[in-house]
Amino acid sequence: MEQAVHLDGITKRFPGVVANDDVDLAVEKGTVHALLGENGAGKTTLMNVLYGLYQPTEGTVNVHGETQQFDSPRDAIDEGVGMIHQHFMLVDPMTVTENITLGNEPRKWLGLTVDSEQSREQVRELSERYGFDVDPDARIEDVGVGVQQRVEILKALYRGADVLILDEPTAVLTPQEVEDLFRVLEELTDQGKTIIFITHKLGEAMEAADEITVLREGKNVGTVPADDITREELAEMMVGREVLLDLDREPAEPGRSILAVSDLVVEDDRGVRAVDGISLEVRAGEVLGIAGVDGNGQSELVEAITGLQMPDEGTITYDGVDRTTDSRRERIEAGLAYIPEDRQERGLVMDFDLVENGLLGSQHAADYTSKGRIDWNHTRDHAEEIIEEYDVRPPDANAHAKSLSGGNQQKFVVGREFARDPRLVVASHPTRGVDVGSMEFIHDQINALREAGRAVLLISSNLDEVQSLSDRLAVVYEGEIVDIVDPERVTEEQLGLLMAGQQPDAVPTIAANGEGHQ
Amino acid sequence: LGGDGGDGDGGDGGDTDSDGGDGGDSGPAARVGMVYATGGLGDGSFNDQAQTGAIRAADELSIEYDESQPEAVQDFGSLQQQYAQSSNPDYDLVCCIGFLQADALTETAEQYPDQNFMIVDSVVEADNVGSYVFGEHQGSFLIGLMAAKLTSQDFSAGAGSTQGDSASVGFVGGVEGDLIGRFEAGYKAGVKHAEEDVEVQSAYVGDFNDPSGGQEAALSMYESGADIVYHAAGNTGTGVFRAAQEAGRFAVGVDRDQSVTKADFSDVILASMVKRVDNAVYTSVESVVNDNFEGGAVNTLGLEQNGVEAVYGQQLGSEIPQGVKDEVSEVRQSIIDGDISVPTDPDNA
Amino acid sequence: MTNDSAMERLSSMSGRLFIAAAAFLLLAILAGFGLLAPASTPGQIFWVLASKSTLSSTLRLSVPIVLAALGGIFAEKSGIINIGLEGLLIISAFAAIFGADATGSLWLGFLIGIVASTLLAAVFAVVCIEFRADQIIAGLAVWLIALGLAPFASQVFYGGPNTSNVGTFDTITVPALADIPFFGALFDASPAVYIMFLAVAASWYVLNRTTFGRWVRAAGENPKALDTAGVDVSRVRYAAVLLSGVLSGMGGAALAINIGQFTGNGPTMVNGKGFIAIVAYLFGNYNPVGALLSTTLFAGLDAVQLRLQTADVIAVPDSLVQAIPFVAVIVVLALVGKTRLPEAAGEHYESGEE
Amino acid sequence: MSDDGPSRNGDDPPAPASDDRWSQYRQRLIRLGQTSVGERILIAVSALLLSLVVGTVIVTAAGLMATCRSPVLSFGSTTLCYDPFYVFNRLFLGALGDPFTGGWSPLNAQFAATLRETTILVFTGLSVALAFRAGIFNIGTQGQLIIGALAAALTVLWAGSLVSGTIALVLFIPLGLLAGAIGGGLYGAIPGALKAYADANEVITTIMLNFVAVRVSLYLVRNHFADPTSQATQTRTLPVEGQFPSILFDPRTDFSLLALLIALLFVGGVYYLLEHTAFGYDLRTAGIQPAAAEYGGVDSARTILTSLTLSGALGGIGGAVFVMMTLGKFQTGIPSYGFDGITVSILAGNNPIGAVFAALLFGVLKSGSNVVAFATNVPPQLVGVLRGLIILFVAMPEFFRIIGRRLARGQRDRQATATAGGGADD
Ligand SMILES: Nc1ncnc2c1ncn2[C@@H]1O[C@H](COP(=O)(O)OP(=O)(O)OP(=O)(O)O)[C@@H](O)[C@H]1O
Ligand SMILES: Nc1ncnc2c1ncn2[C@@H]1O[C@H](COP(=O)(O)OP(=O)(O)OP(=O)(O)O)[C@@H](O)[C@H]1O
Ligand SMILES: [Mg+2]
Ligand SMILES: [Mg+2]
Repeated sequence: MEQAVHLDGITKRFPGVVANDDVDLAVEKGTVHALLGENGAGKTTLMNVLYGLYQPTEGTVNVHGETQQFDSPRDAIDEGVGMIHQHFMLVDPMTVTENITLGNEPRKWLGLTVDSEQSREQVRELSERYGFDVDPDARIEDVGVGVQQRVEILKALYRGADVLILDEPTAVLTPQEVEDLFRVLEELTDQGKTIIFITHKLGEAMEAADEITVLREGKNVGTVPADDITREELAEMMVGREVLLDLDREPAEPGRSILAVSDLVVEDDRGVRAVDGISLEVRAGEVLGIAGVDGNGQSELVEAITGLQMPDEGTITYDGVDRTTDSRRERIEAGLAYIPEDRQERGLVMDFDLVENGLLGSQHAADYTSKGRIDWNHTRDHAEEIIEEYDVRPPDANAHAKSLSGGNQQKFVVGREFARDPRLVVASHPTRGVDVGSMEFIHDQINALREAGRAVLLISSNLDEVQSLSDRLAVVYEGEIVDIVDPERVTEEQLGLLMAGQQPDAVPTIAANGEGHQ
Repeated sequence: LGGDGGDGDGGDGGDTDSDGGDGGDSGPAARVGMVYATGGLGDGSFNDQAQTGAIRAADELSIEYDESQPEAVQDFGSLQQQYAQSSNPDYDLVCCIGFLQADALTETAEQYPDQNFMIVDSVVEADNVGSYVFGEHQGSFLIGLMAAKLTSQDFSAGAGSTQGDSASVGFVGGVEGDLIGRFEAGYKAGVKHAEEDVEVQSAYVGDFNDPSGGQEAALSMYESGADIVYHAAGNTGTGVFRAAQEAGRFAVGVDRDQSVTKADFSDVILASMVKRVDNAVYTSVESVVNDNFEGGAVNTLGLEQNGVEAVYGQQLGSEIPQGVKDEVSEVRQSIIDGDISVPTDPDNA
Repeated sequence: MTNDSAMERLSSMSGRLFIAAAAFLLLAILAGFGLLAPASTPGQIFWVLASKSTLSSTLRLSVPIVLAALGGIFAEKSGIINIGLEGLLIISAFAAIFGADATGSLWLGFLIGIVASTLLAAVFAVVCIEFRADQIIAGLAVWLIALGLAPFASQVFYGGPNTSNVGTFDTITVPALADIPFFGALFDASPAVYIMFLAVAASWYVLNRTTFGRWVRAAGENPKALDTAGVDVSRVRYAAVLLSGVLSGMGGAALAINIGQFTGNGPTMVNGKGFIAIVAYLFGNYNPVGALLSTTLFAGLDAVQLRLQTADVIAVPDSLVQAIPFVAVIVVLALVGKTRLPEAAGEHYESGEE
Repeated sequence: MSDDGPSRNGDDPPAPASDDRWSQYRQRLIRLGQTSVGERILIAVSALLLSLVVGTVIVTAAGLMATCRSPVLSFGSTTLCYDPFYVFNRLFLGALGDPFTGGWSPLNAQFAATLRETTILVFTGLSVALAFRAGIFNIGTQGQLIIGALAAALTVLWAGSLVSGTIALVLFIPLGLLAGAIGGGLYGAIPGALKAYADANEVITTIMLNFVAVRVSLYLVRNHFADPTSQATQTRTLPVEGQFPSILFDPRTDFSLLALLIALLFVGGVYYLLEHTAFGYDLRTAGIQPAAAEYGGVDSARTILTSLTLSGALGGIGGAVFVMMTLGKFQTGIPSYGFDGITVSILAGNNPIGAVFAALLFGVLKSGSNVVAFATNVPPQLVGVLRGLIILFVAMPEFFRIIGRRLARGQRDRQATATAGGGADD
């Protein structure tokens, strides 16, 4: 069979990092090839090299049997290589058609004018040919992620791509949308296109790919046919050791109610009810997990509970006190700790050093500030304690937050929030982008909080994580709680259906306040 | 500082070459420092007129002068002091142009009692300062008179003509203030003196250096029936002239004979209320050269002293009906004789 | 983010609609007075508003502001906030007069004004795109440099901050049409006014109908999307900033040639028009036609302000009447609220790696 | 653009064991590009030097084009009218009162003028810097200064009509400063409230309010508080107790050491506020990362309002000092100290302490420009050009980094002897 892509000995160095280290990769024409690896393994970098965004430090790129020198994506596009990035490269206020034809607009009148009729026609034709369902005149900002992704694919096809690279295409999709995507990929390979897609999810790789290549620390650890390999083998290739995700813990002994949310409605900026009548309760000494595909109202729920967004209806009670309209500061003072989803936007001030970051949220607390004056010595000690206890590297309180790696930033935020001695902890994706060691550490900390009788609300899209840490697991779909289940007894299939808004049979449901779970 | 007898470099551009030779050999008869008003040179009126006096003195009296164009009020004191302090060269006279310099000069004059100063448009009571103030209201009265007469009749000359059916004239001021108020007051009084029912439209642009604003203000006046617009607005007046050309009406200049200094507009400039700042500068320099500088004197230059004059336009002057001109000269005499007293506050005009 | 922008569009639209409706209502009331009681104060105001000279002076006052605003639109749409429009106007105003004086041709002067402004814009572009300068600070620097350089050059060549007089463009009058009441002003105007209308139409066309316009918008919203589509973002941004120089240059040159002189004292004859241009395009929501309309609002107020003074219609001291247009901008802005900047405006974009 | 908290030290990781001295040097240069205060000083100085180089080119070019009677140099028909070196000599040495001539005393009048400008620029620089640190571009310091100046003048005049003598002596100056602070503060609160509660872009509102302040003050002074004895549009002269006493310096220089001292106290105060108080922490956080500030419990609307009010108050105090020290009255046509404050703050990297040095530099430029105007034919607007160039160069640190890297690399490649330092030497 013909080789569509052949990467030969690719090495890519960044200052201080070797992102790809002598990687070989061969992809057959007309197949789907999955690229697997942990965060930071170098997957995206490798594909960026193939797409001409980066020039390799060493090694060569061969496409369709010829050695290529891609100086820019334009060169790659010309050779039929298209890429759909992890973060979509779409212009929000423009229409689907405008986005698809961007940079290659058909023109009329001596090239002075965009031929919008022709563009629309071409887009319609293309989308029909591959069985896509997109409205050529819709604005990107008005359509969902699934459609946006299809627009991205169409964009590549419009440019005549034979080789399509998709960077984590399933991360933002519901299971249903993932199925749709895989059907599209099949359609494409049937028509002779070649697909390379990056993923973290073993199941997907095994389901959709013909071959799987695993990267670890920038190196190719091996390419295997998808049919004769097991999940366990793949996991071991990825991480480099055997993976255990089981956790020993005592059964919960929940106490009184710490957080009670009732009939909460939060509208997003467009007036859509992102949270649509959610009620839940978290009690002292338990972890309530929230599972769901990203974008089903989790962020708005969390923002309303933590005081960053005012709810439109409903009440929020901490420890028996109605705090629905309390300011963010009042909530912090009431003993709320919050690990935000986006540490670089919210959780840390990137241009502050760690001493100053350690104060964030406590700047008015009597421990650190008296009569408006900040006790910097005490604050410094505080930051150094967090650094020491949570093994933040480099252990330098004067380092600016932006100079830390993502994992270390996260550890610092977690440390700071847990050090508040909170009664209620809201943790949103607490281990996103954190290495395995730190992940275990953070998990231990959450368990310790639970043991100490704190209430924890845990939001994560990592099913393993929510399943293993939660005492009860609420599944949200389109702003509502579909069901609250026992995480130990629910199956992954059942969860998948719940997250897609369906109610399968025999789900181990438990009551909203946890009473039924003994 | 070298030996450059510099005069800025050229002023209006006409004086660059001819008058340079006389300073070199024998040394100048006197050395003068000019501190201009904040509008700067090239305003086509006040500052340029003062410079004219200095140029004339340089030509006729063999003096040399240096000049400075301060940008803000607090620079006045500093520049005055520098001239006063300088011993190489030594300045025989420092001319302070504009009333805004008065406060600074009060202090500077006290600080340098041996230095001679002169100030235009304000009175500073000090033994070493000669003050020159003008009868702007008197000259403006004559302009008002002429304007009122002309708007009440059919008159056309150059690029302009009056509208038969309306009797209206306009006044455009720079920034509201006492000095410009005198122009307005005299003008209004002159109009009323001539024809009781001629309307006077007046507006302030808020800036002495905003020709666009002047243009718009004047255009609106012409549009609402004005035939002649008089400006006391420095360079803002350039816009008034533009407007006159555009509307096919007339304008009156200020400070200098603007039908000459703004020759492009001579086809609409009926006259100019010339304020002989140049004479004030020249005579003060002359008195220094002749060693009879009179410190502490207040020189009021009204119509009688030829300090202000209504000068007819180069191109249009000859077309103004003799009757009007005669009346203007009669009234001029009456003012000089004290038979007519001209108000200085526009609200009483 | 996507929700944000749609919502912002909506809310700012409603603010704009509200203002438009309020203005219309006010006008209707005034018209009522004007027809029924022409001697009453509101009646007089109406006739001031409805006069041909008010419109023609509005158009004249609009020229530099609209042209600079168009320039600002191109730059900002491409992701470069050009707060230096004021400086571009200043430098081109001087250069146009200097050029006209030196060559003896007004149109050559006009061209030289454009060249000067474009050169300064090019410096700004290099500094922002090549050297990743903070756009706001660099824009401020452009203003300050022009504010110093133009009077400096005037001093060197003319001995004072004000230049000598050159002529002005003759107005172009369309015979019969010019006599129409009020709208006749549209057919009896300086070439600069026609240039302004042409520029508005052309800018609208370029932004909305050409590939370049699309690239400009993409460069400002999501440069990475444009980059990965194979278009050089820097080049698009360079072109947009240079275009803002060209357009502002036309504005400054027209401003100066309208009077035939450059005056350089204090804030110079430009006197904040560049900043007002920024207000105009923000309020016009980056639409060239919107910018034209909102400038008309401002320039119209300015024109009316001078007429209210001369006509002594309302008994408010002149210096307070002069403040009306500025206060109006503030009120308008408070009602419109936030304007949605292009997503990537103000941010440096570096393609791929260094 | 933030940082320099109290918590910094020269974070020097152990130097890498390198066999190449130059790579170490380069490392240090690169690291310098990351440490902010040191880098900022370096950039400010380089910007100054570079703008002087460009200024020299401009003066020379202008000197070749201008016509004059006695050129500095002439070769054939080409003449050079201006001597750039003499210009800069006058600009800088003149502003200090010629320190290298005999009998120099720091108490000379020209140096007093320099310090007088510096004093007010410190206030306006602080005003802009404070707002900037809160993420707000306050271009309205000029308007706030005007309103503050007017408020101070009217208040002191009013008080002067009530009391005199010793009480007045101790009371009037604090009273005037307070009135200035309140006037400017309230005027700053307008755009503050508009931004905080109506999302109105402060760049635009503050620019518009500058125009409004000019008009309103003109109206008030002309129609209600005019000095009947003066031609100028101004208030009556303040009672002597309401004017800053000149200490050491000649009273006629309109400079008071007391005012400078107060300015420096305010520098300390603003520094303390920013770096050592919870409010300052809120303000800085809101300034560089609003989302994080919100997360940290900062009420962003209130912080915006408070910061712009404080910023306006500082500008207003600058106005009060201008009235009570320099003019002794309020007069329309207030010089553009507010705009200069923006340049001071930018040059200082919005650091209150840096603002002192930046204000001194611009004070020198302002007072030096008068000496240039007096002593040479070169148009004093040159100083305006220099100011713009300095800001332009300060805006592009990347330029200096690239130069720095080139320099380091070039040096290393040639293994040349160490003659570091830019080519900008004049
Ligand atoms: N432009 C860059 N400059 C410096 N380092 C970079 C750059 N891009 C990537 N890296 C580094 O290269 C390594 C590989 O990154 P890459 O994005 O390829 O990982 P990945 O496998 O795609 O990870 P993820 O699963 O999180 O997307 C990381 O350590 C990353 O920090
Ligand atoms: N775009 C970039 N430019 C420069 N340096 C980068 C870039 N991205 C990452 N780095 C640096 O590369 C290193 C690795 O970054 P990354 O965030 O991928 O960490 P990581 O390997 O995932 O570590 P962790 O497990 O802590 O998340 C860090 O030191 C980071 O500062
Ligand atoms: Mg990746
Ligand atoms: Mg990582």
